[in-house]
Amino acid sequence: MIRLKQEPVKIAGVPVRNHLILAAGVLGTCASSLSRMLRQGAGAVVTKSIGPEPRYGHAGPCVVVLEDGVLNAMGLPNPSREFEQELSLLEGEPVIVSIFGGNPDEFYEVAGWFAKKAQAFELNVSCPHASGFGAQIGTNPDMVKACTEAVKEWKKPVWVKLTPNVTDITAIGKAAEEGGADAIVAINTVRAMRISTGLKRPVLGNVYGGLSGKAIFPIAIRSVYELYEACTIPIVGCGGVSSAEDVIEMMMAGAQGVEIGSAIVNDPDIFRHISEKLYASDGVSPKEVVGCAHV
Amino acid sequence: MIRLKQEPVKIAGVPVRNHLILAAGVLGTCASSLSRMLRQGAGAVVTKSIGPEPRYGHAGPCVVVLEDGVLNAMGLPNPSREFEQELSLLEGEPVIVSIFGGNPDEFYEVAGWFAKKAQAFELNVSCPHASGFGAQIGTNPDMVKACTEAVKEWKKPVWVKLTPNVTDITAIGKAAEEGGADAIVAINTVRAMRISTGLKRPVLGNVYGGLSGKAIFPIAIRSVYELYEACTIPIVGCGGVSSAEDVIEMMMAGAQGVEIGSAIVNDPDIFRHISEKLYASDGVSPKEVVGCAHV
Amino acid sequence: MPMSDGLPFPVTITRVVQESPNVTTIYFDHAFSSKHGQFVMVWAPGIDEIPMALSYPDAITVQRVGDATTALVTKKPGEGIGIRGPFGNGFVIRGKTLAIAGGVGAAPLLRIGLEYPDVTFLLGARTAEELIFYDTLSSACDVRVATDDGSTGYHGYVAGLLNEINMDEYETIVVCGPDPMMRSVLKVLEGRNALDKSQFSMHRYMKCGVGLCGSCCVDPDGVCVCKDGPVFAGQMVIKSELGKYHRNAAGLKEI
Amino acid sequence: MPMSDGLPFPVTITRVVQESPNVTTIYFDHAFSSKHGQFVMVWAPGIDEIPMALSYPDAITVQRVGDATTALVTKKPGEGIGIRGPFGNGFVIRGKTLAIAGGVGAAPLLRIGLEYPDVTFLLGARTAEELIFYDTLSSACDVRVATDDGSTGYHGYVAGLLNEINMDEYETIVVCGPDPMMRSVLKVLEGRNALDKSQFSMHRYMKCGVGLCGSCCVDPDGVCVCKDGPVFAGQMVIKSELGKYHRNAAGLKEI
Ligand SMILES: Cc1cc2nc3c(=O)[nH]c(=O)nc-3n(C[C@H](O)[C@H](O)[C@H](O)COP(=O)(O)OP(=O)(O)OC[C@H]3O[C@@H](n4cnc5c(N)ncnc54)[C@H](O)[C@@H]3O)c2cc1C
Ligand SMILES: Cc1cc2nc3c(=O)[nH]c(=O)nc-3n(C[C@H](O)[C@H](O)[C@H](O)COP(=O)(O)OP(=O)(O)OC[C@H]3O[C@@H](n4cnc5c(N)ncnc54)[C@H](O)[C@@H]3O)c2cc1C
Ligand SMILES: Cc1cc2nc3c(=O)[nH]c(=O)nc-3n(C[C@H](O)[C@H](O)[C@H](O)COP(=O)(O)O)c2cc1C
Ligand SMILES: Cc1cc2nc3c(=O)[nH]c(=O)nc-3n(C[C@H](O)[C@H](O)[C@H](O)COP(=O)(O)O)c2cc1C
Ligand code: FES
Ligand code: FES
Repeated sequence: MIRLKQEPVKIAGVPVRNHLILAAGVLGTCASSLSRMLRQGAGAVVTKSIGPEPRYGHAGPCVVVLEDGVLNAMGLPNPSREFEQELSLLEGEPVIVSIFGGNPDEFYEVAGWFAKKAQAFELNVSCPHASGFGAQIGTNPDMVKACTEAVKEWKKPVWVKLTPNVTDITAIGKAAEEGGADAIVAINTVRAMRISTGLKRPVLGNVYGGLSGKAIFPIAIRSVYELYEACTIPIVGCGGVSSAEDVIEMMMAGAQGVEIGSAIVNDPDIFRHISEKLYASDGVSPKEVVGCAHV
Repeated sequence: MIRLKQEPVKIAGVPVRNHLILAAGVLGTCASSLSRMLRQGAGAVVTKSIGPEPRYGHAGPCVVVLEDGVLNAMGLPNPSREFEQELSLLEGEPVIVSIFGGNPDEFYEVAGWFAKKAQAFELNVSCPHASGFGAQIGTNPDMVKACTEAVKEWKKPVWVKLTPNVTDITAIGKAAEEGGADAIVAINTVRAMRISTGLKRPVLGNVYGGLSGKAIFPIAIRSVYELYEACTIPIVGCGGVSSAEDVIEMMMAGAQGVEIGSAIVNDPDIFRHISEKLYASDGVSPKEVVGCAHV
Repeated sequence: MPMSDGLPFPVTITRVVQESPNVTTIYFDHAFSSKHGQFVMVWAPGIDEIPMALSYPDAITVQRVGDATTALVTKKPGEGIGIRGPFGNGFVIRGKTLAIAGGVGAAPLLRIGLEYPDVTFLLGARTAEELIFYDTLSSACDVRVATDDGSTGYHGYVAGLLNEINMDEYETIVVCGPDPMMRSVLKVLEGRNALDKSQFSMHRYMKCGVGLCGSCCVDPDGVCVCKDGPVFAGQMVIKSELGKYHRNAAGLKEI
Repeated sequence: MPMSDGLPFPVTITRVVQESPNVTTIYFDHAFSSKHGQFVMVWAPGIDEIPMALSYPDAITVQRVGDATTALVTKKPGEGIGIRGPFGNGFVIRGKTLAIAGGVGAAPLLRIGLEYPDVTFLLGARTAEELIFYDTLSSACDVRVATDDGSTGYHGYVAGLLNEINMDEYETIVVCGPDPMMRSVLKVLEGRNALDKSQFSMHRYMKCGVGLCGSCCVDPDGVCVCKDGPVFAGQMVIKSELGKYHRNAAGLKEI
């Protein structure tokens, strides 16, 4: 396998310690768990998505672990503005704050709370199971553009995280780019559900949820590849990454870095384990790898 | 696990021998392989999708088998009208002819060749990797409606097979229903791809392909469940079914029967094996199961 | 019928036993093998999914406090619930063991008292009426009781019972109960140099149970109660947020 | 470096050996363990993926007939190709064995001639020039040659060599070559009551290699050459379409 040289990394203006970033919503509500992930080797962390009001999330079950992935319908639980306190404990660390709102004004407002402390914002316009938020915005190019523009007013790097649950993900990617996004993150979870045949009802409290993990890796690779062909801003790959090989594959598809979420379930030390295999002093420059599969 | 009573089954006007149907494109180009599947216990078979002209398909690799699914970009290879010969050998058997075209006229023309011999038509408006066909039609509700209407003129049961690669699958389901479809089949493969990190290029000859098998089961369940809420015509579930338990889960989501494709790779005798577990003389009536998870 | 994947395992309730006015043991038709101290996520269909100890391999013991627990304690034999897990680590029992339980915190400790040869069980409750597992436990081990109102046993908090205990006799100390109770026990153990042989079962708001969602994380180390716990060494717990604050379902700190 | 999933395994070409004007053996840097008669799908990047026997554990022997085979035979050491498989069943060799090869059909039989103690190898080609593997094989077993033009060995089709063979001596007969050649061998074997000990390696248009796409199906039983074969009993092959027609990439019948 190709290995990468260890060199200072910047992704879309954000300095990160390596190419492996903790994905939004995974161990992302407390400063303590976020810094634990950094200690365990994450190059940067994305926080839980923070919104305009505290939310307690959907009724359980919220998560089921499948053989080849994870199904979740958390429902965007978050402490809203109070999250500022947590952020104070992370000053100087590579922390990207994920935010959501129901319209551009809410995005602007929430971003404002963290504008001093965030290294960058990631806009969650892609959660497939929170009504009025997430994918309900992220399937509409105009809304995506407007929300991106609103957050860009805070003059911080803005990453826009896309949903694969659209007919054409490149249309949404281009809207983010037009709105001034510094990077695109692809992908959020794929709308999905399971039924308990024993109890004759959907397993998730919210009925519908999002699929992540290995099952969606080929969908994530495809999305990154399509976006790389259609857009010019950097792309961060996300979805089903669980090995150094997967990271290389994402980068070859066009990603400058990757986010990792569900793989934590099987290996809480995943960042260290991937880094050990991914980097080598005689490795190649990431520049030679990013997008090299485009023929 | 719940077991089903063995009783005569009709799905949307089509008499089938049991609830397990061979999915389109799997061992579906020859009469001999189709009748082999019937001998091995399939309740009915859907043929390879047949189009207005012979097609030789995409360059290889056309298929890669993943740990939890299959990625394919066959490119709709098919013998076109000459397939009539094959059909003659299947007279009296429960054969559903899958067809595709680039517009309603082509759908009408192709259907006409088989109108005497097919028990029903399945419209492939959902293949995610054949330009000008499949999903390029199936993401447009007006086209779906028009193609359905065109084929309905032959006065045969028409099943319309949907792609999950849309923002809202229910909009397409409703279009099929308005066009006079007798049933909806959900889902075709999910647009996806993989890259060979060793050879630094996409693995599929066509770059993009469709994901099937276990990986997409939660997406298929979600699609069937959504369609059951939105439409009134029968639904046939497809995507990742590989066990009797999966069949029950699909039926609880709202499917009257299921189609099975990729599972053949790991078990060519899958139809017999599922039937043995699914049916019992003291089983419940399928009517009690279909859609029972809707709460 | 094991379901594939990690979907909730459907079980049918076979028996419901009232342990106290507020606490009910619910037996079902499947025994789960688990380590003492592990927990399961219990799905009350249509309501919620909540963490619970397995008081027996085939039972949970539920204190009614809100929606989900009410739904569970009012279930009848024949009804179904779903079980995910068991999850988490578990207690490690060595030698003579002191179990300290407050309220329904007795549930994860119960089988330790029943199955190990040399256990002293300190059982605390608010009143005599609310005491659970007393009869079962006293036939198996040395049980000492404390009630807040003095209606039976020692009058006061269960931590008070520790005065009459010679810590040196015990190789293992296991504790489960409300946060303030565990904090007072921590203080006593620290004062009597017994912290290093103690294990505490913590509870925090849990949504996933598998170390993913972060709702059960504990300051300052950011460990997950569901995955790194629920059982932690006293040495770690004493430095934690326990008894000072915890986070609710939204991640807001509460006292 | 094994890739996860069944993605093509990337190998680097180490050596290219011209066997005849039209046939080239391509060695690579990885040995695949396979049963003799199994095949792999060989990916010529940017061109196509085609079925090939492994003539050696780390080599394929390619006859140039079109795009993909041309791409392969013109590759240089250091270049990469992808390998999926091995797939299919394989020959079952018992006792004294007669191998009958036509043209590049010798590839899947080669190692049988090299590795088994008691093999008679009938090697057919159009001309002396096109004969492959002769030297290698003759150092290991009893090789008899036929050429269509008589430029070496027996003058005529390889089936003609069967006249000088005493079928009763052989426990196993393995055959691979063009369809018409295999059909003539079938006739001879049938006439001499040797069909039941024969195995034929068939070839059909293959796209998936794993029994899914149906492009390699054979009438009248609808078996897949890639999964149920490529090696079939002579008894089955004689009743099949072989030598009468086959289907092309579109599923159209061709003669
Ligand atoms: C590892 C562990 C083991 C437990 N074992 C037992 C047991 O054996 N018996 C028992 O009666 N109780 C046990 N609990 C506590 C039990 O989970 C809560 O009492 C229950 O979740 C309350 O749910 P509710 O809907 O009835 O109450 P709600 O009205 O929703 O909430 C009441 C209070 O219960 C707590 N709570 C609610 N939901 C959760 C949740 N998802 N996770 C954690 N706490 C929650 C919160 O403190 C909340 O303020 C355990 C908790 C944990 C973490
Ligand atoms: C099980 C099996 C093992 C084989 N082993 C060898 C071998 O060891 N050495 C060797 O030289 N050849 C072997 N072949 C034949 C080889 O696969 C074809 O010659 C090759 O695919 C031609 O590809 P092309 O692009 O060069 O030719 P094209 O110009 O594409 O086609 C030329 C002819 O080759 C055949 N062909 C083309 N593509 C395929 C395909 N995907 N599958 C099957 N046949 C095809 C068709 O008959 C076609 O008419 C084997 C075939 C099979 C089925
Ligand atoms: C439990 C859980 C919670 C998540 N919460 C969020 C969230 O708050 N915001 C967000 O943008 N994505 C959220 N996601 C999506 C992930 O960030 C990621 O996009 C997705 O899981 C795919 O990556 P993975 O396969 O590596 O997990 C969540 C995923 C999971 C499993
Ligand atoms: C090799 C292959 C070929 C396929 N060809 C077709 C086709 O011609 N027409 C069609 O409608 N669907 C086709 N499909 C899609 C399947 O019919 C089915 O919708 C999909 O594979 C999901 O079901 P599964 O997970 O059971 O395979 C094909 C799938 C595979 C794997
Ligand atoms: S409950 Fe989700 S991390 Fe512990
Ligand atoms: S090559 Fe696809 S079934 Fe044989």
